[in-house]
Amino acid sequence: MRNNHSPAQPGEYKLIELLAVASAREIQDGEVVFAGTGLPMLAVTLAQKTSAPRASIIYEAGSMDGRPAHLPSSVGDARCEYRASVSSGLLDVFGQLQRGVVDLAFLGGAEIDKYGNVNTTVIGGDYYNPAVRLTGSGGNPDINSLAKRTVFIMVQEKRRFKEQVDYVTSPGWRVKKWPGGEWVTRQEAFGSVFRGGPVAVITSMAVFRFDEETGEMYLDTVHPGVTVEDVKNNVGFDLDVSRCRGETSPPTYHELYLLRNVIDPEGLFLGS
Amino acid sequence: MRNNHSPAQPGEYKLIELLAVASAREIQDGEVVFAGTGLPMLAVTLAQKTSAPRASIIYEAGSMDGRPAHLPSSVGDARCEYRASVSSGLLDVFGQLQRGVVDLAFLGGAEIDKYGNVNTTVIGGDYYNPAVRLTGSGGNPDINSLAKRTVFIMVQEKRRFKEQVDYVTSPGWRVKKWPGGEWVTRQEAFGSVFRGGPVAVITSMAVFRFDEETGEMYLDTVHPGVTVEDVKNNVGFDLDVSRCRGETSPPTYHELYLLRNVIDPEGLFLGS
Amino acid sequence: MAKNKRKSIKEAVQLINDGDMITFSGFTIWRRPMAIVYEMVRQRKKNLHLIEVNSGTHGEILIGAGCVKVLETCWIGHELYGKVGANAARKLKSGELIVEDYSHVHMIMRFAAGAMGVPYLPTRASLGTDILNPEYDALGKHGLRDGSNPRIPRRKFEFLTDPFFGEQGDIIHVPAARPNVCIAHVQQVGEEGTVRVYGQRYSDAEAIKAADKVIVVAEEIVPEEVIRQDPTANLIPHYLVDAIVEQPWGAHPTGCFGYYEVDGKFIRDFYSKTKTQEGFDAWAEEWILKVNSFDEYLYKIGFRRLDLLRANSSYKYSTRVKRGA
Amino acid sequence: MAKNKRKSIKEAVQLINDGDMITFSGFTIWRRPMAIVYEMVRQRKKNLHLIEVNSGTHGEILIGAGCVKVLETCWIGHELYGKVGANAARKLKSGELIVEDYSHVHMIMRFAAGAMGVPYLPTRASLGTDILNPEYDALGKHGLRDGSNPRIPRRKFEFLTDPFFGEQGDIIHVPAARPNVCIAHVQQVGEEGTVRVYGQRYSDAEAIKAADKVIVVAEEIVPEEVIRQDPTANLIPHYLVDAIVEQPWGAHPTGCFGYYEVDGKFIRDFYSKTKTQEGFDAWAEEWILKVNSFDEYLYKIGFRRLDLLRANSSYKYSTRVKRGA
Repeated sequence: MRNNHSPAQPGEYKLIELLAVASAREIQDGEVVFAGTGLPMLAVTLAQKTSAPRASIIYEAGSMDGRPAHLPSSVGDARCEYRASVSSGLLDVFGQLQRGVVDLAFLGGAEIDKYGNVNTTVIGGDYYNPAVRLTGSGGNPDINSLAKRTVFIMVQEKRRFKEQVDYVTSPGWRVKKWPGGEWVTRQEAFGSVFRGGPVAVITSMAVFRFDEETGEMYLDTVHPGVTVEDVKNNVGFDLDVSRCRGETSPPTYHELYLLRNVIDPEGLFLGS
Repeated sequence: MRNNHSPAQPGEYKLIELLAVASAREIQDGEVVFAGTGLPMLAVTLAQKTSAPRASIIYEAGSMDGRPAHLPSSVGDARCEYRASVSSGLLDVFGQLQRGVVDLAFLGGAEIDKYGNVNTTVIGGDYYNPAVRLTGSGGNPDINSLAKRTVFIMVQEKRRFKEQVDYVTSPGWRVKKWPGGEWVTRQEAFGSVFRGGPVAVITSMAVFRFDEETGEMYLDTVHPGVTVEDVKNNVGFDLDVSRCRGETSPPTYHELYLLRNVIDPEGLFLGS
Repeated sequence: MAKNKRKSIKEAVQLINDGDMITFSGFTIWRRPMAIVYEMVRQRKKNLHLIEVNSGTHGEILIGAGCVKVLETCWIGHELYGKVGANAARKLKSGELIVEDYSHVHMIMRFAAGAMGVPYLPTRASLGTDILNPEYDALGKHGLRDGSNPRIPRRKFEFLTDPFFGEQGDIIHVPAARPNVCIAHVQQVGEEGTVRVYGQRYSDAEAIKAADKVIVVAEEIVPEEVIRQDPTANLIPHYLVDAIVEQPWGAHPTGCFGYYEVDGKFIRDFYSKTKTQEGFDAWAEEWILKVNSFDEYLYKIGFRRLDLLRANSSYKYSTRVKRGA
Repeated sequence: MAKNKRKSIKEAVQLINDGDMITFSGFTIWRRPMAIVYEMVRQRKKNLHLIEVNSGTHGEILIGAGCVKVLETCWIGHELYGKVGANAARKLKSGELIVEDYSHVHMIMRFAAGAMGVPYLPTRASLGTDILNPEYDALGKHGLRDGSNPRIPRRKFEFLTDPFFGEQGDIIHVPAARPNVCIAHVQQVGEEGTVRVYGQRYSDAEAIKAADKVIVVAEEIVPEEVIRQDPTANLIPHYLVDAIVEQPWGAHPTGCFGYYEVDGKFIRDFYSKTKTQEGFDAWAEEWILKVNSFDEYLYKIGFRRLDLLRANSSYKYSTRVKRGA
């Protein structure tokens, strides 16, 4: 029998709603989550209203566990602070992050490689004269370095899923150890302060995870209506699809109701 | 003609009132002063009400430029914060100190040597088994290290004015460079961050200053009623008295009025 | 009692010298000192070295106008209203701008070091990234780490290990940020200079304390005795502030907690029009050079728009402006 | 929503283990968690390692009662009401207590390092002093820097130079403070654990964040939704707090901004009576061991005295208690 908690059917939800729900499911109750603007906000708020009521959210600009009455448009927004536990500043929240308080982080990226190295700095050409200059790192590498788990949310395109990214902005499971530049495992690079790393990449087509031994990305689930072949055609490296568990669970009607009517009724991120 | 601004006569003021006035005269208008409990509070408040209305005071526990309605009994006291510019905490005020914001500091000590090294830690015996264990450093060495000028306020006794103090808690003009322990000038020890050091020692008998070349203490003025010989008898090292300028200026009637009736009417430090 | 620190916007901007290292209050598109930034363009400041935890619309304007030689930051963009810093990207590619990349934690630690008066601070953030790649040391590449400018550190990073707890893995030392000037936009300043910030304080305290000279623009100058009634709510003591300016709406189009919303439409318009230099020049002509003062600018924005942006006094943000796509 | 963190004083003290490294809120004789300290004596905690920016009456009580093996601090005394820490001095001389001297800046930087998750911080404070004398490394002298206790650093200090700005002179690295437990007395805590401190915040934020376990005693537990109406006034987010206890007057005889004054007479009496171990034991018998609870203690202090100490609601301190000599 169909009820509020039944899965919605393809066509009844938007891609972004699926991504929000898939992201929300990464959050365990009671966790401290570090999130940026956009989809992560939808995901955390959704989780707080469903499976993880005791999850707390830290925003980069300085607010801790806000309970926004209206969806913030960025982490610097006054809306982040509404009914927060504490509102202070960058040094406080990044100090807590470095201290090891953060369980899970949601981040984005323009490019990713099979070890989960992410680029948000320069694409093409030379570092000093790139084809495309992006925003730079922001807090992406810091949060990814210091949280226990990281989930990346990205657009799936072949040019974005590369054998090697043009610039490692944010560290994956195999990274370069500077100043020498030799490739080492993330565990080696971080030593005693290794806490974990990327656990999932949620894209417009699929959910990927990382092999615990090799640190290589593999296909976990494909979104409803997407085939494994579609995904392979949109990945620029040799992808392990042998462990694909099937389809990404779609949103339930209740989740869609919350997203559309309670969390983002203005259509700030969901659109109109 | 005698008026409010005439000097009071011996017998008309207490020693502590003389010390408060002598200390207040070290403060220039507009300076940022770091002060501890007791006499320094009297001095700064007096200066603010007379010659240095734009002087600001930082207290170690975290208040900046408070304008107490009642004299604080310690730097942690709520009275320090009354009408302060900012009230925060230790990291803020000591960060400002290290950044170079503080012009002048008032400090105390149990022992001092001729280079202005001060001891507030252990006296007699061994460091690990001392005859007398004192409070430890507090902020004394930090403030003295990082302010541009320091004034020590002390009791004058032969056993306190020593050739060498038992433990250098707070650095004078010749100090040990650790971990080696070789004696060097203060300028050498502090290098690029050298900002100054002890400029005066105000005691129960006299005011002392330091030679700019040798860093050695010399007698500047004796308090009214005290002779140079008295001072020499209460100093445990060979004291240069050749530059003595005469008597320490006594309080004026106006200053005494302020101290007794406006600044410390409860007799917290002045006594009853 | 205190000396008079009040300045006009014009006078305040005259305190900034060509070649200065500059930082700002705020975060991305929030609480940026825009009134000052516009006047800096009008006064044609040159060869500035911007150093910020992150940059935003204000940085894009200064860069587009050719005021900036170096940008040290972790990020430049306009959040929802413009994905990248297109002016910075263009000037980087043309060789007019040097961009030095650090991470967010690196930058906040750099400012904390500057604020605390130490030459560096240690961190563990962003190990394994190309931010640490010695080939990507832009100031070094341009020969600016020779010690001739005392504010530019001789190295971008240093790597150490922990001798205290036997922890494995590198520790990164990041050099202090030591700007000449911090320009801050805040909600309130007392007549003597005591600063109060409402809402998230971003990296304002560190930016202000790290700088040698501090210019504070406030929505309101308030009586010092009133702002001192709750000193725990104040951020910066008066003696650290050199100049104060009263300029309501002075952070527009960026947002100001408790006072007004980000003007996303305005920023999006800036972003879409200034991807080329010609586009920037036309925009600057219209919104900065042909406008003689910030008051004139506000008149051009118009009361209706400003009033829509005005914050609800309980929520601290506007509930009336249309956001969304 | 949050799990219930409320505990009784007895239960809260059971969270502290013998041998733990402990730190506290407050400053000298202000806002110390005395209700917990008394109960720690009653529960006969042993071999504690106190680490604090400065200590005070609370430290003297724990040390006098034989609960403490190591004291790392910059100061111990009772301000106006007792010039030195006589119990610490006595136990140091008898060899029962190890005292490790750092300066005030060293200690606050040690806590800041602990709070920020780095193994050390750099400072320039207290160069040239015997605090840096390697002979005066008490933990080293007692063989405690062998790495077997992961919370005790292997070195007391390290000396470095600045590679960034070419500054001359040593930089001192001080090791992080990494206590097992922070016990804080504050004015208000929300039901979920959000901490609000009124007045000077001393080193509370750093002490709490550096510790693995946090016990907060508050004058009042207040509704979480009320304390969240002004999050900029809050100091510590709820998720960092493990246990909350409501205990009015819980900092007596130390002072609590906005609530009550230091009880100087009580502290002076403690100081004068506890210079010998016999004196301490008699005092502890009277004020701790024969008193079963903090409520009984308050009854013994008496309403008249407490009411005199009560703060004036505008001044935030008592205007009725007689201070002075």
